[in-house]
Amino acid sequence: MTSVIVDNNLHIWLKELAEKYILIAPVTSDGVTLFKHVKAPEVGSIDLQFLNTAVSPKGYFFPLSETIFSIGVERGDVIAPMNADAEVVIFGIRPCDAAGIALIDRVFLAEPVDISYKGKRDRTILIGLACNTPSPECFCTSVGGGPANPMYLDIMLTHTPSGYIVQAITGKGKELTPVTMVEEKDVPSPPTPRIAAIPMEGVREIMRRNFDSPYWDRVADRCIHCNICSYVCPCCYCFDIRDYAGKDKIDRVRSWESCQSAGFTRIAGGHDPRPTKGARLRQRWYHKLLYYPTLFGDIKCTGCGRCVRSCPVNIDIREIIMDVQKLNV
Amino acid sequence: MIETDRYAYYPGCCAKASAKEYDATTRLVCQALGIELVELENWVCCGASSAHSVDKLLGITLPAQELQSAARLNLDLVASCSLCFSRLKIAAHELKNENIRNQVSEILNEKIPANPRNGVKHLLQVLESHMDKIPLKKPLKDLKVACYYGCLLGRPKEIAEFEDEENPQVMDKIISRLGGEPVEWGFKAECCGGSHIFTRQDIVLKLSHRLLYQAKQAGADCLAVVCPVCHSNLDAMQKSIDAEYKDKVDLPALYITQLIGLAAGLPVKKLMFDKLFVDPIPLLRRKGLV
Amino acid sequence: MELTYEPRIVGFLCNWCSYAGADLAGTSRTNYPANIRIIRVPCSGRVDPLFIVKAFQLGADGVLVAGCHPGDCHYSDGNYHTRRRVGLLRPFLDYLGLDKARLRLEWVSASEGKRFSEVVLSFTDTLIKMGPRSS
Amino acid sequence: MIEIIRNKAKEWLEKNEDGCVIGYERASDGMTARPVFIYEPHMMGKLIFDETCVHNLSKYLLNRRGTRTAVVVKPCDSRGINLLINEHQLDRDSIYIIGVVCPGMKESHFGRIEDHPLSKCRRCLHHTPAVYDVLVGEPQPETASHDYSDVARIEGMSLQERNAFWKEQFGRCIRCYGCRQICIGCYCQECFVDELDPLWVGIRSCPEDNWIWNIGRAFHLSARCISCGECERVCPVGIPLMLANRKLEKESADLFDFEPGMDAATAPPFATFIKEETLEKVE
Amino acid sequence: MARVGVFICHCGTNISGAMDITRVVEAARKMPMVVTASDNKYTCSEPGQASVRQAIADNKLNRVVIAACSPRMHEPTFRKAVAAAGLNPYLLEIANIREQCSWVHAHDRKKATDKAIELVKIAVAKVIRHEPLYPREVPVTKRALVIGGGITGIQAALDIANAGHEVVLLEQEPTIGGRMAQLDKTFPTLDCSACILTPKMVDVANHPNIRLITYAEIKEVRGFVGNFKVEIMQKARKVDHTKCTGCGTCWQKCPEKSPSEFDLGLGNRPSIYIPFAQAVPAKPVIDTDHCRYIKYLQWVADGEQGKKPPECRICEKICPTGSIAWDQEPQTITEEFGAVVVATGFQVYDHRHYEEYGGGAYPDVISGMQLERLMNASGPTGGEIIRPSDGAHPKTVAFVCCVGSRDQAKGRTYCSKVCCMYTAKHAIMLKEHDPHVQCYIFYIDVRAGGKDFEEFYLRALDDAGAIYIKGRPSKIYQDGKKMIVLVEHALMGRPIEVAADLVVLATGMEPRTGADRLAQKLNISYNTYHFLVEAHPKLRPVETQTDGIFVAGACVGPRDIPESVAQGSAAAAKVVGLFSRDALVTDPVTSVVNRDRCIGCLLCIAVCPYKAIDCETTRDKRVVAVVNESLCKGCGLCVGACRPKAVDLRGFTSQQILEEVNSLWS
Repeated sequence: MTSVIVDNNLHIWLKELAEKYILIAPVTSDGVTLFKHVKAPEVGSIDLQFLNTAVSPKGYFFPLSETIFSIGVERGDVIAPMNADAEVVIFGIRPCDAAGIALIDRVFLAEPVDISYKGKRDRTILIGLACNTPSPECFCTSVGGGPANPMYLDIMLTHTPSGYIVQAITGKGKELTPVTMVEEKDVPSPPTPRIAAIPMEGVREIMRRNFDSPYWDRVADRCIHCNICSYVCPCCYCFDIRDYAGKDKIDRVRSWESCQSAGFTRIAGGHDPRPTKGARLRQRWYHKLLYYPTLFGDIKCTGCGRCVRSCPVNIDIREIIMDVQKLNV
Repeated sequence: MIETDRYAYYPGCCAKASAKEYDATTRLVCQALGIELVELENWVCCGASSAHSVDKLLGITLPAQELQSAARLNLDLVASCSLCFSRLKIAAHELKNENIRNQVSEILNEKIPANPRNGVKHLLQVLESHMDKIPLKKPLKDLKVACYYGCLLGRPKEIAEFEDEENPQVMDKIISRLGGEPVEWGFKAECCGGSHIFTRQDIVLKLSHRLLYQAKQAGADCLAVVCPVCHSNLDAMQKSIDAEYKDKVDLPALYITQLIGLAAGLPVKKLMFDKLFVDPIPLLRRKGLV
Repeated sequence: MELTYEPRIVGFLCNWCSYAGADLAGTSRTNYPANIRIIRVPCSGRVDPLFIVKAFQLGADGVLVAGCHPGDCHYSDGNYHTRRRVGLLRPFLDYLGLDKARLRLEWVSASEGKRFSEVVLSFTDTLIKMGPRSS
Repeated sequence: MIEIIRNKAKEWLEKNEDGCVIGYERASDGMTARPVFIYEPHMMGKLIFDETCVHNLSKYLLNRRGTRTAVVVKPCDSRGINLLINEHQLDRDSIYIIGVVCPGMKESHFGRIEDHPLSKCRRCLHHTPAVYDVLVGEPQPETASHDYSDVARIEGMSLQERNAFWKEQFGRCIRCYGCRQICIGCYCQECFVDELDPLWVGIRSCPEDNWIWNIGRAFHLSARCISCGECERVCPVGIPLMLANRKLEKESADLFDFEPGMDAATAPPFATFIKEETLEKVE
Repeated sequence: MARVGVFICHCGTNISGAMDITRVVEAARKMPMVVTASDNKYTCSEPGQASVRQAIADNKLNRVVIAACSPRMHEPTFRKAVAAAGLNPYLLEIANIREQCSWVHAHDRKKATDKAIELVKIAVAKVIRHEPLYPREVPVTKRALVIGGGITGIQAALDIANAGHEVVLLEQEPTIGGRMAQLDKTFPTLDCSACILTPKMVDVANHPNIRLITYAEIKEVRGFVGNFKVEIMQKARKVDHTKCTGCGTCWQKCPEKSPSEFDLGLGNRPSIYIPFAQAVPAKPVIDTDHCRYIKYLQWVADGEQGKKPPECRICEKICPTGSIAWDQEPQTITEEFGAVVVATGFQVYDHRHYEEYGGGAYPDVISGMQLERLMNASGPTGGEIIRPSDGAHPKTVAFVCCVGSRDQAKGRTYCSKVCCMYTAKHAIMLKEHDPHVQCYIFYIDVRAGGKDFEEFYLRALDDAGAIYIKGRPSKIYQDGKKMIVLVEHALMGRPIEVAADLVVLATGMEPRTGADRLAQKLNISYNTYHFLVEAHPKLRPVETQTDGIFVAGACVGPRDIPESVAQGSAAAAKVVGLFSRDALVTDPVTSVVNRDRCIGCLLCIAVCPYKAIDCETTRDKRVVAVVNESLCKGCGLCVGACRPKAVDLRGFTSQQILEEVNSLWS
C-alpha cells in the first residue's frame, strides 16, 4: 500500500501550502521554466510536466545577490538584514537539485556557519518531484544520484497515472503531509527511467597528473567564458562581495560570481593567476571533479545537465570526463 | 488653415448698400473660378471702426460671432472688405487670450475653441490662390492700374498676417495676370481717411486726394480697390475732392473683382459699372475693353 | 496629481551657451521652478548617454540636456553629436517604457536667459502633469 | 557544399601552417552543431555545415588578432567582420573568409531540433555574405524590406505596458553576461558593468541595476548590432534581447539611414553628423 | 583622504536675502569628507579670500568648495586664493548658488535653501574626486594677424608693429582705409577724415614690421593660442604688383566704366582701378566682372555663345611695366601666427528695406554715407552738393534718423550710436557749403553722449539753424521735383508734411556681410545681428572665448572713430602682452587616454573637432589613442563617444559627473 494524492487534491493542497507558506514552484512563461513565488490563486499556473528549470533553485538559499549586513552612516553601527521568518516551501524540486543544495550545505553550514544561508535553509521545506522523463543531457546516475532519489528531500512525490505517490522523508515532511487528502491504495511506482551512464573511474587520478595538459586550452578554444554554466549550476557557490554606499547606510552585498569570468582571480596590482580561458575552464572541472571531492568526498556535480544544455558552445562535462580519461595515463 | 475651394463668406454691411456691385461681382468671379462661397447665416455688422472705439469687448464679440459660425461650418472665413477683414483678424487674435475668450464665450454663451482649425482670409488671398484659373478672354492690354490696398489690409503686420505692409504685391500680381500694367507708386497702403468721412470730411478729402493725385502722377488710368469704405471715399467723393482742391482728378476706381470679371469676359452688364460714380466706361472704351 | 509632487530634474548644461544662459536668467532675475539641479559640462557632447540612463536609474523624473544652438557650438561640432546620441536614446528609452517627454534636448544660447527659464518652467509643468514615474 | 568548405579550408590551412580554421562540427548531442578550431589539415573532415550552425564564429577572430585565421561565416556573421574591420579591430589580410550562402537556421537546442526557423532568420534580409574570400553556394537575392512587426508590437503597447513588459524581462536577468560574451560587438578591455571606479552599475542583480546594464549593453550596440541574434540565443533565462537591439536598429535606420556591417568603410552614425539634419524625434 | 572645506557666500544680501544660509552651512557640515563649513559676507573680497586661506591652513584642507556666484564670474579669483594657500588651484569647486539659485528662486525661501544645499552637495561630491592639475607650457609664435584694414585694424597693426612684432594686415578690398576713408569730415572736431587717416595708411605701407595683404580673405584657421595656422586666399588681381609702379596710365585709359563701390554708386570707376586716389597699395586690380577682355575670355570659354565682347586689352598694351597678368589665379597662402585681431568693421544698413521711404527707388533719397561722398572734395562731384536726380543744388534737406536702428519693425533694435552725431555734422557742413540751405532733422531722441557731442549738437541747432522735429517719418514720396516727408510731430501731436529737395537717411551700422562665417572659422561667437561677441562686455571687451583671438572696433558693435581706435590699441596691447611671454600656460582641462582600457576603435579620432587625437601601438602590439594636449580644447566629445570609457576629461571625469548625479540621491 502506498499513500497517493490525486491530481485535484494536489491542487487543493498546493493552495493550502500557498496560503500558509511562501510557495516556490516551477512556472513556465515565454518558454522558460523557472522557480517562482506562487500565490494561492495562481497555483493553477504551476507546471507539473516540466523537465527541469532553467536555473537551479539554489538561489532561494544563496541568492543571486543579497545584503549580508549594513553599516549605519550616522553612527557606524552594524545593521543585520531583516530575515523574513515566513517559512518557504519549494515544490517540485528535482532530486538532482536537492542534491545540489546538499553539496552547498557542506560549505555554508560548516563552521563558521553562514547565518544568512542557514536561516533560509532552516525555514525551507523541500517537496521533490521524481523525474519520469529525464532530458538527453541528464546523467545524475553517474554521479551518485538518481531520478527518483528521495535523499535530501522532506517529501518526495512521484507522478503516476492514478495520482502522485507521496513519501514523507523527514519529520518536517511528515508534519506537512496532508493526511486528509491522501488515500492509501496499491499503486505501482513507475519504472525508473534509464539514463546513459558515463564511466567515472580514475578521473581524479588522471586529473591530478594532467594539470598542465594542453587539452584544457584546446577545450577552451570555443569557450566564450561567460558565467552561464556556473549560474545555472545547482552546486556552484562562488561569490563576490562589494560595499555600496547608500543614503543613510552602506550595504555589504554578496552576489554570485563565476570562476569563468575574466578577472575572477585578478588581485590588487593587476596580476591574475588564471589569465587564460583554459586555466579558468580547467579550474571549473578541477573544482568539481578533484578539489571538492578531496575535501568532502563527493563529486561536486549532480548530473542535472544544465551546463550542458545552457552552454552556448556546447562544452559538455560528460565529454570532458571521457576525454580526460583518454589523456595519457 | 483648411485648404479647399469652399469658403465661408462674410459680405459685410456695405455689400447690401453702398457696395452692391462689389458683393455681386465677388460672387460672380468666385463662381467663375470654381470657388464656392457659403454665406454665413444671419451675420451681423463687424463693428467696423466704431464698435471697438467705444467698447473693446463689443469690438471683439461682434466679429467673434462670425468666426464661430464659420467654425461651425469648419471653413476658412473670407471677407471682401478690408475693414471687416481687419476686425475679424483682430478678434481672432484677441481670442487667443484665455481671459478674453472666456468673457466672449460667456456673452455668446457658447464655448469658443482656444485654437480653431479654420482661419480668416481676405478675398484677395483667395483670388490669388486661384489666379491661374482665371479664363483670360479680354486681357486688360495697356490698362495702367494703380493697385490700392488701403492701410488696414496689412496692418498690424503680425496680426493681419498679410504681406509687406508697406509694399504689398498680391493685387499687382493679379493685374499682371489679367494682362494689365500695375503701376509702381508709393501709396498702395496709405490711408484714405476711412470712416472719418462722417466726422472730418476735410481729412478724408485731403488724404484721398493725395492718393488719387499720386496714382495719376504714377500714370495710372484707374484704381483697383478691395474695400467698400476706401472705394466710397475714392469714387463717390471725387466730385467733392475736385471742388476742394480745384482739381480734375477723373480717375475711375474699380473693384478688383470687376476688373477680373472684365478680363474673364463675364457679361459687362453683370459687372455693374453703372454703380460707380466715376464712370469707367469711356476709359474702358478707349482701351477697347467694352 | 497631488500638489506636493516636486519632480526632480537633472540638467546637463554646456558651459558656453546653456550654463551661461542659466546665469543670464539669474542676472535678469527671471524666476523659474527650483526643481532643476544643474550639472556643468564643457559641452553637451561631453554627456555620455549613460549619464542620462544613470540619472533615470537613480530616480530622476526628468533629464535636460542643453547646449548651444546648432552651428554655434563653442567646439563647433559638439552639439551635432549630442543631437544624434540623444536622438537615438530618446525613442529607445520610450520604447523601454520611459516616456520620452522625460528626456529633453534643448538649445539655449548664452543670451537666452529668458528661454532657459521658460524651458525649465515648461519641463517642470510637463513632469508635474505626468506625475511620478511608475517605478 | 560541405565538401567545398572542407577543401577550401584545407587548401588554405596547408598554405598557412601556423593558421587555424574556425568552423562547425557536430555537437555532443550528435544532432546539432558547435564551433570547432582546426589546426591540422587532416582534421578537416570534422567540418560540417547544416541548419543548426547558428553560432557567429567571427567573434572568435578577436581572440586570434595578429594570427592567421580562416573562418566560416553566414551572411549575418560576415557583417560582424565588416564591423570589426571598421572599428580597426581586424586586419582583413590576416583572415580568410569562407562565406556561406545561408539557407536560414533552424531553432535548435541541445538534443532537439525544432522544424521552424530561428526568429532572426525569419526576418533576415541578406542571404549572401557581405564580405568573403570564397563564396559557398549561389548568391541569393536580398529580401526586399525589413519586417519590424515584433518591434511594432511593443511600440503598440502603452507606456505602462512597455514598462511592465521590460521590467518583467530584465527582472529575470541573472547577469551571467552570456549575451555580452557571445556578442561580436562587445570587446571592451573592461565592460562598463565591471568597472568599479567609476561605478556605473553594481554587481547587485536588483531590478535597477539589471535595467541600466541591459540598456547600457543595448545602447553600446546601437547602430553596431549586426543582428546575428546570438545574445538572445544564449540567454539562459530567455530575455528577448533582440527586441531591444532591433528597436535601435530600426531607429538608426530611420534617423541615420545606416545599416551596420554592410561594408567596412562607411562611417558609423556616432562618428559623423549632418549639420542640417533635425532628427524630428528630438526637437 | 579628502578634507573638504565649504565656504558659503552671502554676496551681501544677493544670496543670503533669498535663503537660510545657516541651514546651508549646517547641511554642508554633515556632508561626506567636509571638515569645516562657514559663511562669509563677501567671499570674493580680500578679507573673504583671507578667511578661506586661513581655513585651509587651520584645517589642513585639501579640497575647497565655494558656494557663491557663477564660476564664470569668480572661478579664476578663487583659484588664485586657493593657490595662495598652497593648494593646487584645481582642487576647487564652485557651487553656483547666486545666478542659478538665489536670484531665480527669491520667491520661495525654502526651496531656494533646499536647492542651494543640493548644489553644494553636488560640488562636494565632485571636489572630492578632483585631482591636482598642472597647466602645460606651449611656445608662442610672436607674429600677429590683423583681419580688416579699417582704422581699427590699422591702429592695432601699427601698435603691435611698433612694439617690435611682425604683423600681417589682411584686407578683403583692394585698399586699406575702410569706411573712414569714405568720410569727408569727422565729428565733433570736423577735421578732414582723409587728412588724419591717410598718413596712418602710409605708415602701414612703409612699416618694416607690417606685411600688407589686400584683396584677400581668410580661408581656414587651425591651431590654438600662440600657434595658429591660417590659410589666406589671395584673390586674383590680374595685375602683378611686384612689377606695377602704380603709374596710373591703365586706369586713365580703361574704357569700361562701372559704378564705384567707394562712391556708393554715385560715380563711376574704370574696370582696372584703385578705389580712390590715396589708396594703399596705390596699385590697381582688375574688376573681373566688368573688364571687357575678361568678358571676352569668358565668352570664348562658353563656346562663343551670343554677341562677341570687344577684345580690349588696352591696359595691357599701354602698361609700361607689363604688369597685367591675365593668367593670375587666386592663390592660397599659409601663415603661422600667435594671435589674431578681428577688426572687420561695419557696413551701412541698406535703406532699400524701407519701402515706405521708396525702397531705394527715389534717387533723391540717399544715405548719410552717400552724402559724405557728395560733400567730399575728391568725391564724384568734386565736393559739389547736388541732387542725384537732376544735379540741382538742394535748398531744403530733410534728415531721417534711426533708419535701420531702433526699429523693431525692421528687426533692428539696437542704436547705431553715430547717426545722431553725423547727422548734426551734415547739417553743419551743408550750412557751410551753402548758407541758404535749410535742414530738417527728424529724430526719435538725440543721443549726444560723448566728449563735446552735446555742444556739437547745439552748434547744428543754433549756428546751422537745423530744425529738429521729433518723430519717425511714416512716408516719403515724390511730388514733382520735391520729396514729401510725412511725419507725426511727436511734440505737437499732429501730422505734418515737409517738402524737401533732398532726403538723407541716417542709416545705421551693421556687421560686414560674412562676419558670421568668419566667426565660425575662428570659432568665436556672434550675436543675432552677427556682431561678434566679446569674452566679457565690461571686463574683457576685446577678448573672445577663444584664447589668442581678439576683437576690436565696429565688428563688435556700433562704434565711432575714437572708440574704434581705442579698441584697436587695446587689442594690440593684449596681443603685445601675449607676446611678452616666450611660452604660454595652457588649460590643463584636456582629454587623457587610459591605454589599458582603450580598445583602439578610434571613434574618438572621428569625433574630435580639433584633430587632437592620434593613435599609436603599445608594447603589447595594441593600437591605442593618444591625445595631443596642446590641440585639445577639453570639449569632452571623445569622452562622450568612448564606449570602453578609456578616454576621460580632466576636471570633468566620468567619475566626477557620476558622483555629482549620485549625490542627488545619496
